[in-house]
Amino acid sequence: MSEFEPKIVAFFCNWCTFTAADLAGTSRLSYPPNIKIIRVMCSGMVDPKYVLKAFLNGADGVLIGGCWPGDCHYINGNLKARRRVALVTELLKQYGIGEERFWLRWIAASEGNMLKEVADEMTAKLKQLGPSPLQNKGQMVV
Amino acid sequence: MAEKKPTGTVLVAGAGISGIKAAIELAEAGYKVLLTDASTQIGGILAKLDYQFPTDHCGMCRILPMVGREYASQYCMRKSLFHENIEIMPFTEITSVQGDAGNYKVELLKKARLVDPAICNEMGECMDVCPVEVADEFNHGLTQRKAIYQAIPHNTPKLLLIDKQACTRCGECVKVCTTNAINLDAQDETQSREVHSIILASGVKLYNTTEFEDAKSYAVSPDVVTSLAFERMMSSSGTYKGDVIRRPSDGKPAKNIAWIQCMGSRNRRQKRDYCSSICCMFALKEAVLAKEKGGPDVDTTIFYMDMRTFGKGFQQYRDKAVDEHGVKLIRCRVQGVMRNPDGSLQMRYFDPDTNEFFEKAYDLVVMSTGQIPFETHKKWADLMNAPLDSRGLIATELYSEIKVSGKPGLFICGSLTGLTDVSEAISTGIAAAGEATNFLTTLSVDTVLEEEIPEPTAHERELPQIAVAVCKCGEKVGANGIDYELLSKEIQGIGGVGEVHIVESICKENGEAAAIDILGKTKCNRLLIGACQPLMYRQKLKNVARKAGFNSSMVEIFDLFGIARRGMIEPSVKDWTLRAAKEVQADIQKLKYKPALHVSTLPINQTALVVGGGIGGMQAALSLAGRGVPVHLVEKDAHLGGYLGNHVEATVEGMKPVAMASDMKLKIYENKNITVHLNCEVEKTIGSLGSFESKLRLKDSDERTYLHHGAVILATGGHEGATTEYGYGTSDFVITQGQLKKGIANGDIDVSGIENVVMIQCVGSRQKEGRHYCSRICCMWAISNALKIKGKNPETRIIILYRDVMAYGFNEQYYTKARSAGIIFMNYDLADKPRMEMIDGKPVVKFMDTVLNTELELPADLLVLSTGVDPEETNRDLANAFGISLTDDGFLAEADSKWRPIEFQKAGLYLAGTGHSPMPLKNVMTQAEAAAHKAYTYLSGREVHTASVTSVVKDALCIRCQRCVNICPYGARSYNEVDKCITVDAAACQACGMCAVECQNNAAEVTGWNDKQLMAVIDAKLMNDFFSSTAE
Amino acid sequence: MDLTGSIKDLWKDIYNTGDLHHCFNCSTCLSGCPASQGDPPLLVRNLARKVILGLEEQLLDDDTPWACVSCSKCEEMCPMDVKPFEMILAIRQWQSANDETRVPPSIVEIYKRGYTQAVGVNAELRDKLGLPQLKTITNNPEQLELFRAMLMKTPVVSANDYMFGG
Amino acid sequence: MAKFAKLSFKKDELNKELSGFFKGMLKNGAVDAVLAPMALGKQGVRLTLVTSADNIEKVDPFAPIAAVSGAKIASSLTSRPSGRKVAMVLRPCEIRAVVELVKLKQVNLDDVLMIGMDCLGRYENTDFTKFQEQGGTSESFLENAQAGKTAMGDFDLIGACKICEFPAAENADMRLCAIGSGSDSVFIEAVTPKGEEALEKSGLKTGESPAGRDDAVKKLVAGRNEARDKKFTEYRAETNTFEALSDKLAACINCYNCRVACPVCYCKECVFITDTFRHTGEQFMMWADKDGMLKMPNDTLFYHLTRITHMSLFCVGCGQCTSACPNDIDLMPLFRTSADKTQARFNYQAGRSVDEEQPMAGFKSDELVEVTGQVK
Repeated sequence: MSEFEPKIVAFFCNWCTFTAADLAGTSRLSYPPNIKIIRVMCSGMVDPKYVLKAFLNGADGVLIGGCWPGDCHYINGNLKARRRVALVTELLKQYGIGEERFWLRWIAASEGNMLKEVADEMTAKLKQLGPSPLQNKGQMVV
Repeated sequence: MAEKKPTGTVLVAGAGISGIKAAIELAEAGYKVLLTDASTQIGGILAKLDYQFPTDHCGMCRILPMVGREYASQYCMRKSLFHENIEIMPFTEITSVQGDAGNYKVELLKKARLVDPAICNEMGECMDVCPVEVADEFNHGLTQRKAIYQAIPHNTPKLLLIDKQACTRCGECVKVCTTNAINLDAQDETQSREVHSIILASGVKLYNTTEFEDAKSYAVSPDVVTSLAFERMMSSSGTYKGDVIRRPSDGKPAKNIAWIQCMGSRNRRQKRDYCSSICCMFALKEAVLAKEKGGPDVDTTIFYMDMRTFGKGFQQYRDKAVDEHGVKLIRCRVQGVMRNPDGSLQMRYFDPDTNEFFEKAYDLVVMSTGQIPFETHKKWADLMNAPLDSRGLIATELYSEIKVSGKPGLFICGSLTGLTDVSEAISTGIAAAGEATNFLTTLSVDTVLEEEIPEPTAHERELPQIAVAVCKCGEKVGANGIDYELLSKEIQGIGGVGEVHIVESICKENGEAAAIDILGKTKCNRLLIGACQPLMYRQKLKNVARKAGFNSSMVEIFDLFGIARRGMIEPSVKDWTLRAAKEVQADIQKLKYKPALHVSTLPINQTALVVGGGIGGMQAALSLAGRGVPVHLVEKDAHLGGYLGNHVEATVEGMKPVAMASDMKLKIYENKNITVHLNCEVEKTIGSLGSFESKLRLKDSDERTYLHHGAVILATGGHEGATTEYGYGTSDFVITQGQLKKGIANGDIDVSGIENVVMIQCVGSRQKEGRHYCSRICCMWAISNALKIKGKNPETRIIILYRDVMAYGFNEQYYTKARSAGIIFMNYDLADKPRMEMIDGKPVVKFMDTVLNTELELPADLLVLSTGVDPEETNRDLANAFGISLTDDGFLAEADSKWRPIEFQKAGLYLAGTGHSPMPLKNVMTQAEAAAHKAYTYLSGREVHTASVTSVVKDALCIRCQRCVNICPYGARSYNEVDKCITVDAAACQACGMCAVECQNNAAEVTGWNDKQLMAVIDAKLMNDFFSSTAE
Repeated sequence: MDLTGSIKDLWKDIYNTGDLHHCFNCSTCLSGCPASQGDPPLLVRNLARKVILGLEEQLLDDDTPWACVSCSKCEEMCPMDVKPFEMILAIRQWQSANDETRVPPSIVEIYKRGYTQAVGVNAELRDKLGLPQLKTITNNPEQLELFRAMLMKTPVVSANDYMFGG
Repeated sequence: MAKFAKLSFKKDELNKELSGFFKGMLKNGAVDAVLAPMALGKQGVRLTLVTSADNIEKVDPFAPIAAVSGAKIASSLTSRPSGRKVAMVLRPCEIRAVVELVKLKQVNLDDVLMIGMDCLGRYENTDFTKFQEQGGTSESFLENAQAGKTAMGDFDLIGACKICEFPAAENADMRLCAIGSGSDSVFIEAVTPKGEEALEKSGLKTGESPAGRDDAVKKLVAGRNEARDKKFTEYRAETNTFEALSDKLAACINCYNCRVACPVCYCKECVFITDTFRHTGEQFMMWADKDGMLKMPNDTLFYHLTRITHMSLFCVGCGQCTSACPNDIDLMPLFRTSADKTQARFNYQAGRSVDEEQPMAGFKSDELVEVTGQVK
């Protein structure tokens, strides 16, 4: 039985974090294939529904990547995202999905190396935690 | 029918921030731009900076077009830039310029990169095998690179090139290149182009510490670095990958860092008697960031002569740096640096606050190196056959820093106008674009004709059937590429996919034809194209799709290689293929549930409203009217001219505001396009870009006028500040600089017999209570007044009490001139201000001499106060009338202090002049021109195209809670009180999607980014075969 | 102090060049000046200020110009090209010219400690840099005595022996 | 300082006395209409909009029933205002919902005289009928409930009321005070100037204040808090995993009654019945393939979780969701436990004040740094 490989859905802002992912790519920094990137225009565009959907569909972790406060192309989308993440975290926690499975990180365009670090760190963390309580029960239980 | 005129084309030489901005503005106005840069890539200095003052953030992407955003790239500016009307030529030099205004013939030398970016598949093995290692200039030699390298890490495509000097022609790279992209014998090529106008936007040379002897006593160790190198040391993509800042020599964390200001500048001995303007803020920013990165135990000290924090928000930034971050400022120019045995850097300085000498050791010393403008100016002047002024700079017209004297059609911007910070670089860039447009409208040229946008057909509304076209170019893929048969098999199996076609090199002509032919026949109503470098071929591929009959909103392009390879090192063919097939599923889902979009057009009322009849407002009005735009010019007073135009006879640079203003007034009243409304104030303005309606109130009357217009420029100026300090108002001997200026001019004040004059600077300014900003012009006013007095009566003793002499840029020369004329400048401390006592009717000034450290006093025949500049009180009402906000100081708050200095957040609203912040006449003219151009870009046509991707309202679902209105950062959403519904200003909307998230039942939605699409994408990403691509 | 008393044009008598007034008190001349470590310290910047303000009495009483060791660092590094060293020489001349009886204090200094000004004060720094301490005549009493006796034979010293505290 | 008017009543004449008060206000033009629970014979007790003083007799504010949330009615009456003054007699929870709806621009209080009644709880509609059959009256209820006697044979107050910490109304212009005011009198309290004016016009004499009230309320709330904490602990233990939670919700059939009944679920149409959730057969098959099976209707847990993200910050714990569920899923504790956490995170309290900004409406640049835990 091979090692558990977590599935991580990553919503990356088009301007900063997605660029960092490209930078990591062009700088040939490899990061785990466990990270499945979904490009969104702004971290403020990530609807709580998407996060719930990802977990209900069996994601072991959800990562949202946005610009550092002040860098946001849309001025303050990332700050609004931060409040929503706090909200969703509060209720996920109650039903067995803790903060360690749901991350928000600021990753600027030039921080390709940080993107790799975050990706590695989160993958490692989730390997240690094991599968999400919803793993492979996704649509069945809901 | 009229014969087709040529398309107006402008050469922008230099792709730094100002050049890029000028290019974008021209492109938005519909002109073709040729954007060249001598260096290997675009971005100029900013490519090296992660953070800019006074925000300590990036946000460069905010300079991209807001309204025509789909004509331009929609990604980080550090990757690259794209606009349909801009041709970018990096690594290109201008070798000669023939002809003159209106038809320049330009010879270009396109340097050989030796690597063809169109073929290179960016695998990068070439860099691994290259045996040559040289210092990487991008990181100022603090890191190494190969002879074959990527100039800037962020660039996509990578744009590899070979450093001819370093290359040994060993040929290793050629051997490993699977796509034959490398040609060691490639030659530079010359090109000849014809352009109608030229904008010079190159930066200037920076002071280089290895080159000048006066740096030798400082640059004694690798741990003494320049401020730009320090930026790279802080950058995440730089020397220390964003980790703590270290000493280059031994990699020890730098705990104790010192900055030395004015390296190379403000130096009469070296014939560099000017200030480089931005270094003070640069150093403050670096000191703050050094503390933020390294933690509180990092100690930062800046050795300065005058801390020149004159720009908008700079004084607050400085106070924050000192009070909150604990950055130390010491007014002392150190004579040199000594290297201790332990590698630390010893400096001895005199601290005027304690009147003591100190010897301290630092880990790192940063030299705030300035500009060396003359060579660059000389080079361009020779090439363009343009005049140089007495200082050796390209001569501009008296009232402009943009227009080159006697050379219509030739303009300068950015650092060529004096070393500028980002917001000034942007303003001059836009203004240059404006002047160029002014010029082009006098020629017989056209703008690019916008193609007809097809309405979505019924076919597009049918059940989605997706045709997938995968671009194949055999030689490129080579050994480690994709198995196309397997790929198309995999894709064919995905629901919603109708057809899959493998097409040979769509990027080449025959491939293009083939693709158009095949796709023209398809029954499918959506198209997905897989290509190798979407950023590079985007436009070509979109054209293919259009020619094949697809509405461009129904077409998506996916990155066959990049995405598939991301996170994988040297994947096997099968891995790679399956990963690509897997990744493409998401794109297919997104396209499948995408509604048929179409670009809508907004009707434009081609009239402009300019508020404020000062010099800025008049200039903006004239500039627009000159291009045939009808203008309403509204002035609250009974006459035009504003403060400068009615009070200031002459400036130290020899400008004559009053004369100039009266000349402008004439032009305005002669101009049929301009309607002047005196004694009027704007009571309320409603509407959005293209169709505003304003209600005008005639002063002290119930009379109301209603104006309809498409754009607004707010040019509300300012006036000399009021004060009650130093007995002002109690004695005829205590007056303001403004009164003195006027008094001397009209002879009311006779200075001939006068013995002692004391001037006090920063009265009520640059302090937390009162004007918490530098008024920027007072130092020059004091100097020009003092020189006038000296001119009339050399025997007069004039003492100017200052805190920092804000003689930035070439104003330094007037400061020097004043001193050599015998005017005495004495520094005072805010904590120990001068005092004034009336002794038998004369003001006696008592003050502390911070040099001799003794209390001095002098009975003054004249005590002159520099009371700064106040914004107009009426700004408050304007803010309400237009729904805009003000700064704490009561100035107009622009959309973004760095990247959008002359726009408001709301589309169609612009600002110029002292209403923005106190500024000298030339800057007012620049901003006025820039604001005028912004407005002209939209007012020049009868309609503007909005983006196809915008947020919409599904009225049947909308409960009118207006949460979307509150959350929108662009004021694009509003509640229509009359129709009781939410409306979207499609021009202002940037499709950020915040409203869609805030709206709980999708009554607000971003077309093309809706929940159905995103959730389908999430499904696709979480398929059972999540890891199939990395199986085995 | 009331500046009305000061002599506006004093600088013309002392150091009448186009350079003096360019001084903007950047302190470059201070930060590297060896004599600024003396007691009292030579503060070149302050001399310039006194000349410009025309503080005659203060300047006449000021002995620090005589502490200058002519290293001319200030001359070399002054960004405004004030030529401070030349100014110092000019001040010395002007002081002598305005007071024949003046005994340059540097001679008193030489008599006291064998040098015009403090040598070997930077003992700490020398330690830090791993340098041996200087063998100065100051800390070699019998040598110093011989040296003083020698000086006492010169007219300027013997004529003013009261100043040399025997 | 609040003004009080004592309203003493003989046995079975509480409502008669109260109607006199309302009549007074209508007659003297303090208001143009009254929205209050009225006893409509066979139709039970229902919120009724009364414009004629002659029809006010049957007013019965203290009846332990709330067929629908008065907040929803308030919204219908005022979101497009009539311009006429209405006195609304609502329960504390209904008023707190109103406060949230004001911020959401669904209620306009300009022409409203808000009268909050002391609430000792309510029965489910069906139970209320039994209550009346057993001869229960508002007077008897008030008396028994204050003695802690609410259970009547096989039924009792709804769960929400048993753990409600807000028996006395906040944000009201006037209050009908029954708690601790004895069995033969109630007090009418004017809280705001608006309220005082109305009280004056009603013709009642103001005087002594209800001595025992504050203590009685305190005592009541203390008991409720205890019950609440107990309930929360139990429920959280039962739902600490998604699996446990979905078992609790297993009976859900996506009828969406809970959101229809919810006073702060203010959308016209729930997103779950918009096109966004109109899936294609292909999608159902795809999901079924994922685990080999797919329980239908699907998206039930998704629906409830989404609803929590949407309204837990506004939830006032009225319990209408539980009352509305046809399959007897006890939803109230689900939303209350969640709301308890989410509101605490932003130290927000639904219904506390109209001036309090709803958390998702704003942001600060220097807040919630723990979310990313990053510093530059």
